[in-house]
Amino acid sequence: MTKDPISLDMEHISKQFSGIPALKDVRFSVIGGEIHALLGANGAGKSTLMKILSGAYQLDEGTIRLNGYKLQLGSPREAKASAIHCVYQEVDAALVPQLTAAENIMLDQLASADGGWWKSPRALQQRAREALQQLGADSINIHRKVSDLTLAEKQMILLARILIQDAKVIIFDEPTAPLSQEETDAFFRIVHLLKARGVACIFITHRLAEVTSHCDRVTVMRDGSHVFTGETSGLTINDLVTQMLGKPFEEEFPKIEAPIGELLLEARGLRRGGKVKGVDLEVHRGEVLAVVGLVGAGKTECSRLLIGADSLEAGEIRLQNRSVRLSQPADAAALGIVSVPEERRKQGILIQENVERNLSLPLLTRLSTFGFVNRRRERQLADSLVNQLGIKASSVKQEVKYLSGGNQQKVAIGKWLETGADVFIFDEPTKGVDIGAKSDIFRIINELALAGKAVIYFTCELDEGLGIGDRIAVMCEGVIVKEFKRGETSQEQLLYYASGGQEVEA
Amino acid sequence: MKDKSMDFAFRYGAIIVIIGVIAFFGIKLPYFFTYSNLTDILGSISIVTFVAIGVTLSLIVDGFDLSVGATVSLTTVVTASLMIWYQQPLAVVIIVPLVIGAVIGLLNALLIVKLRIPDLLATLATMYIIGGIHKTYAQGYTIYNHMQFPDGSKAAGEMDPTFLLIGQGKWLGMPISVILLLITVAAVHIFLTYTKYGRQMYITGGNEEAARLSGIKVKKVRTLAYVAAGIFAAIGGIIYASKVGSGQIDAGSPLLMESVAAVFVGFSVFGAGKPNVIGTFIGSVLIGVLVNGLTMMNVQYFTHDIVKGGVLVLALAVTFYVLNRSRT
Amino acid sequence: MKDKSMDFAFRYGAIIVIIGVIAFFGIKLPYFFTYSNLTDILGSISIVTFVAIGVTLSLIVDGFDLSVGATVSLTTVVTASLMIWYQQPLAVVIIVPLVIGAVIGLLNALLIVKLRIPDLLATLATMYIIGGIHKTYAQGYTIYNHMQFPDGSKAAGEMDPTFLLIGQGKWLGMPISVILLLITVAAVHIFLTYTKYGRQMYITGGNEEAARLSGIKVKKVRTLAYVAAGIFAAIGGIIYASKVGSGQIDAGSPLLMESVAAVFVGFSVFGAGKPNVIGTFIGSVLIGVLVNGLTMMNVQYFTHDIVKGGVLVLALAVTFYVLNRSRT
Amino acid sequence: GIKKEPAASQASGAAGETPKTEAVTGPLSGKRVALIMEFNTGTFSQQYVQGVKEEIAKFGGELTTFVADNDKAKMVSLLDSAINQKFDVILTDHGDSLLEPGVKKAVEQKIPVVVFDAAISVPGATVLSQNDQKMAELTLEQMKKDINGKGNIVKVWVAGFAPMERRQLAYGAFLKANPEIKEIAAFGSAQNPALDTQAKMEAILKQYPKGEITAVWAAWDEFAKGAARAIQQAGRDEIKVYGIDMSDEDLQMIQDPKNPWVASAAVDPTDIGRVQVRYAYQKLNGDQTEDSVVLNPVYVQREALPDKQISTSELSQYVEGWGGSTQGIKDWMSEYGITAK
Ligand SMILES: Nc1ncnc2c1ncn2[C@@H]1O[C@H](COP(=O)(O)OP(=O)(O)OP(=O)(O)O)[C@@H](O)[C@H]1O
Ligand SMILES: Nc1ncnc2c1ncn2[C@@H]1O[C@H](COP(=O)(O)OP(=O)(O)OP(=O)(O)O)[C@@H](O)[C@H]1O
Ligand SMILES: [Mg+2]
Ligand SMILES: [Mg+2]
Repeated sequence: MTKDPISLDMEHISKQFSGIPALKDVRFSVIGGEIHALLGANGAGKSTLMKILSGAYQLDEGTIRLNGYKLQLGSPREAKASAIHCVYQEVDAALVPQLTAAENIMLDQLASADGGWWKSPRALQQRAREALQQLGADSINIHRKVSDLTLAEKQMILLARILIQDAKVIIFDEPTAPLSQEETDAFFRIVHLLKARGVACIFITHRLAEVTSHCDRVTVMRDGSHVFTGETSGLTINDLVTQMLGKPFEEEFPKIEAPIGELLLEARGLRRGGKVKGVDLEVHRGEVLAVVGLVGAGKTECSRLLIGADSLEAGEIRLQNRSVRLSQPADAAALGIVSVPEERRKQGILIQENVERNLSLPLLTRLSTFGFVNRRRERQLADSLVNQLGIKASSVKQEVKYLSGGNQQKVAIGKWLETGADVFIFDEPTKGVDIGAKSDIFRIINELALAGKAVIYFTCELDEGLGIGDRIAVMCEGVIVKEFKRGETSQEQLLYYASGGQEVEA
Repeated sequence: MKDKSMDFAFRYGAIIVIIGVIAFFGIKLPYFFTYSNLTDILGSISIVTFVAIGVTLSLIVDGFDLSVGATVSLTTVVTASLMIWYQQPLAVVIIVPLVIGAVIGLLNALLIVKLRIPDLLATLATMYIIGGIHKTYAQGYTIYNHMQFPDGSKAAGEMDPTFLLIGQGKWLGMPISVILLLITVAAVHIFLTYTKYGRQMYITGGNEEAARLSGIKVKKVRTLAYVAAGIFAAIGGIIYASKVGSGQIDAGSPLLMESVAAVFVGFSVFGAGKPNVIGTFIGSVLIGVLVNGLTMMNVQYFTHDIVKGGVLVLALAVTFYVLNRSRT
Repeated sequence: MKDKSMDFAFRYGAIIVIIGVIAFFGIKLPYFFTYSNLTDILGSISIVTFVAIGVTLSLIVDGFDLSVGATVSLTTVVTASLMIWYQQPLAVVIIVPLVIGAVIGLLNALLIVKLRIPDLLATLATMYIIGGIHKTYAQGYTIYNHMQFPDGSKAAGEMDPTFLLIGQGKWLGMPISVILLLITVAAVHIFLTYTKYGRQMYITGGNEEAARLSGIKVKKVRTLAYVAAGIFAAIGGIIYASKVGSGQIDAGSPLLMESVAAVFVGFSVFGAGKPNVIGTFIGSVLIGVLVNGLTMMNVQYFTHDIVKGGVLVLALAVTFYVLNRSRT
Repeated sequence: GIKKEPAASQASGAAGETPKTEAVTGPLSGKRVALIMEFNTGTFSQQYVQGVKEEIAKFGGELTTFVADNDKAKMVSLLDSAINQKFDVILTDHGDSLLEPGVKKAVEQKIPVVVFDAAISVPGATVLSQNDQKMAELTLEQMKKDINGKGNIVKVWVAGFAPMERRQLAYGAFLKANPEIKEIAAFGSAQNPALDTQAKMEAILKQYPKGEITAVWAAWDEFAKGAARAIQQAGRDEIKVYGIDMSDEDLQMIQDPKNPWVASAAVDPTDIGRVQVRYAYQKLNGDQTEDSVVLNPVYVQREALPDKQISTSELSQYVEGWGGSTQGIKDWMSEYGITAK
């Protein structure tokens, strides 16, 4: 390790995508031994800037200097040669699903030009296991294929991969989004360790509390431009939000009470595999049921059962007091049970289609006569939904893959709004979504409740559950362990039950 | 400016290559641009285009059907045998092969959709099975009018003259098979572009899981696509029998690669970048034009493939080079 | 418990099917388990297995090489012509076809990696081109010892007896081509499993983006895979020429589907679920065993393909049904 | 069931007789015969196999068929395994020089081998071939006569198959000898001959309008069929087609007065099979056999045929030399019911 801390400077960085500027004359600098937060609303250009730094994208203009020396980063390989590493936001982009966890952790070793050509599987596994132990994630079986791992486990693989590098600069692009509280804590332990080693850590997040409690400095971007850099000490979350959005932001979760009506959906003893072990829940018209639980509690699996995406092994789903059989999501949609899945880009939207086609998808039958789609009505529908939800797109003909995360999420929700569905199931809808879009999503949920719909909201963010739910159910290891009415519980209590705490009085 | 010319190259690159080829033949060959030669060309590609339409549909739902060639073989033999061995009425002669095509499609769908065997593997297996069945059924013989059996007896029936019209008849100088083909191409195009079913097929092919969670019955959509592929191959088989006037053994196997080539050229047409039936048709026409023109020019038969491959590369290279440049 | 038996079925399902087939023949046929019959079987699959190894490599990097069959055709003709037309020394006879295979691989890589034409499309085009070139080179003729030219003159050379040993010679009753094959399978297996380069191929094929981000030169890796596929096909072509003792025109085209079938059966072996060379070898052996056993049992030849297809379906169904059940 | 017409009562030759059902007993009965074929689809191949089967049945043998499905390397392997499985007799069909090493090995192991239509020379093995030169000459000469010694002809032909290449030699010599007959176009494709020939012939017909083509010479019946279809559909009845080889299927076309295909030269495929088996059994019997047997072709043209449709089994009544070949018959074979009539 060198005596002087390393310093990395990016200056006058500009980048365009097919003529549309994503970065405009941005500057950014970080020094060794600090944790530097990079903030901004969805689409502000954070990931783009970091991809330039890690060699994944080429810059159009600007310079990058490491310790004063100009860097040419033509490829990720060159960035790595300069000891700049990155944990990408799109976890799946950096993993090889068919290979084992061990191989994925050791990917950079297998990829490097130097080092022997003989790679003993046993030695690789040994080092991978050590890395996971450091992370406190040794529960992950290193022989399993990565395609069988959960999102959080995949994130751990990526962190383990970085850990065995001799890195000077590490970029973490929203690493904590899929992590539970414990895992997040473990993660920050590692980051502080790296910091102590003199590594420059760049940290992107939408969880602002993490910024104020762990980061040394912060840089804020807005619309592809740099707007602020400074020490975090003395800054409040509100200050940060104001910088990000360019205007002060008052209320985070403005819950509107809606009248609660008849019992709509009822689930009894749902079971499937080792993840869902007898879930009971019910939801009424006008009600928001928040189901909170740690990552891996079985929420996603449970939400999939409710729409027939997976088949039940046991249990019953009742809609308006009639038992229903759901063999595929289409059956659920026909009955008015719809969902916004967790993995947005892979499941919620069709990334290669445009906004209009995404929004009209569930309504095709209604929009067509004799099977022919009425394009004018399709267009009207899309326009009205775009306005209603405030989707920011250059036109309804824009492909959704070019929208920011928050706007993609709005499309995923928006497609169901006109279907007349009664039950809306959300699985982590705010994951990777900025604070502005987040409040838009809450507004939509409130409106749904006001319109007499039933909403089930699965989340691992306990505060969101508290904020949005009329009732809050706590899920732990595949069962609902406790239920609270709105205002009858606290975050601490939820965490207690979510992490397996037993009822004291019982 | 540069972007625009790129976009132009992408959209029209393949078409320009094709027009270039046609213009070349038109200038070199006095008889190329005669009505009867053009209808001949269309007539010569009608079978392969029907097969290629089926391949297009399977590709749209992100599948691949290697069994279409074998399906043509089976249905052409069955069609001929229905007339020659069993002297069935025309309706039966037409319907039975179509049903067989549909059943093969269902079998493929069973393997792919239900047992979830990857498409290439499953249809490779059915290709072998159907190929074996058709040869066993015909005992290796071509089935022709009053054919002689090994025991010296003869088949009683012969090909129905009305049936032969499908492949050999003309209407205003236009082969009936071509008229059928043009109607089919137009109908499938309208189906794929303007109806919700077509839309659902493209969406299913684009991202099956997202389509499923959006309430599309993806299994049904994919099953129907394979059934349609089987039926179109069966139509190819029927026309084959009618055109040749007999049930040729193993007639379909060369059609697989040929139809795949047509579909792939079709990717490039109008910069679609995805399977589409108009493109498939144009791809097929291109191949037909090449065979016709090169034969007329009396080019050595063995160099035809070089030219065919060269044109294919050119069309693909223009399209994909530009497509990918604009993407990054 | 249930999970375990599932896992077992997945891992060993295909193998059990294969062992079942072999045991059946062993019981039914007195000559089946003789040393000479078993070496015969291996001898009969050596060419197709070399080709299949190439296909495996291209599949590992998530490509697909349709041109291998044509490459076999070209190299076998060239090999024979080097001896018969040009009377070249053995070294030249071996090296030139290998270089040709490598060049074809480079051409494929150029189209796929550089121009970014999708693999199936690009290799389909090269398939046509190489097919045309080899026929043009040989003027459509088969090349045999002292062949007569169209002008009535005769070729001076003949196949080198040492060269013929590759395909026809034996060592301790084991065909030399089989010895070469076994060594190659072992070497490729070790290469893929234990070396950095092998792992890089799997990484590239598994997720090209991830490979790129972790610093693998994916273009180089993919290029080398196609070059290797070309070279293995060329080895197939050389053995073909040696085995047959002449340069047969269009020799390779039936090998494409056969080798693809072998590779696909290989997916199922030991529950790999991905292309792997040991699996490919076993898949090839299975096909060889079926052909041998069914012929010896004097089963109608036409039904061989039905059985082949049926066994393929069975192996695939067991593997993928279980694989997918455990996934959801 | 399949609707059949009974076999023509006057049918002559062996084809009409049903093979004996009771077990044949004789010193040579019960032999295991391997037939190794390069391909076995199509009417020609099937009629050939039929001949082999019938004759073996008469000798009381047992036939095993090995088919290489057009894969020549596979044919080599199949021949090897037939040798290793110690068959009593090995017959081969097509396949060319590639058979040479295998045939040598078989002869060394004293297995009688009779080869059909492959240009190999191994002392001790009998090679049966159609007289390809003769077939080409027969049709070409007739064509020359019909077109009065001059005109523009189209050749349909491919290289790559030994018989085709031999026919080409005769064709080349013919063109040289007849400078007034010009080849204006040549094409062919072994892939999908049924359709491909038709499409290409159509193109040629457009390129050379009425009067510019005098005749078509097709080196293989599959080509003749496609060319004839194209000509017939285009209504160019001034062009006649001359072909080589003939199966039962082809005979009908030649008989059809509207069909441009007027003549062919061929050997009865069933006869080929029978003769091949007889030579093999001669070897088994220890007879001396020649190493090369040439089957003489017959010339079949429409004028010689009756108006009513006939099949190849009845052809012998109209065309001399067709069917009922007595080649290879020895006196001792009468024990098995095989006699030269
Ligand atoms: N490959 C690309 N092609 C075209 N546009 C792109 C591409 N990648 C990013 N963009 C656009 O660039 C802008 C910045 O995107 P970026 O991903 O950097 O935002 P971000 O700040 O990381 O947002 P988030 O918080 O949602 O991750 C967005 O408008 C996005 O649509
Ligand atoms: N057996 C399995 N094989 C592969 N993937 C699985 C399996 N079980 C669950 N998963 C995946 O793991 C992820 C987490 O699922 P789970 O339902 O256990 O957790 P969760 O409570 O929804 O957690 P999260 O907060 O991450 O949504 C899901 O994306 C699911 O598809
Ligand atoms: Mg981002
Ligand atoms: Mg979840």
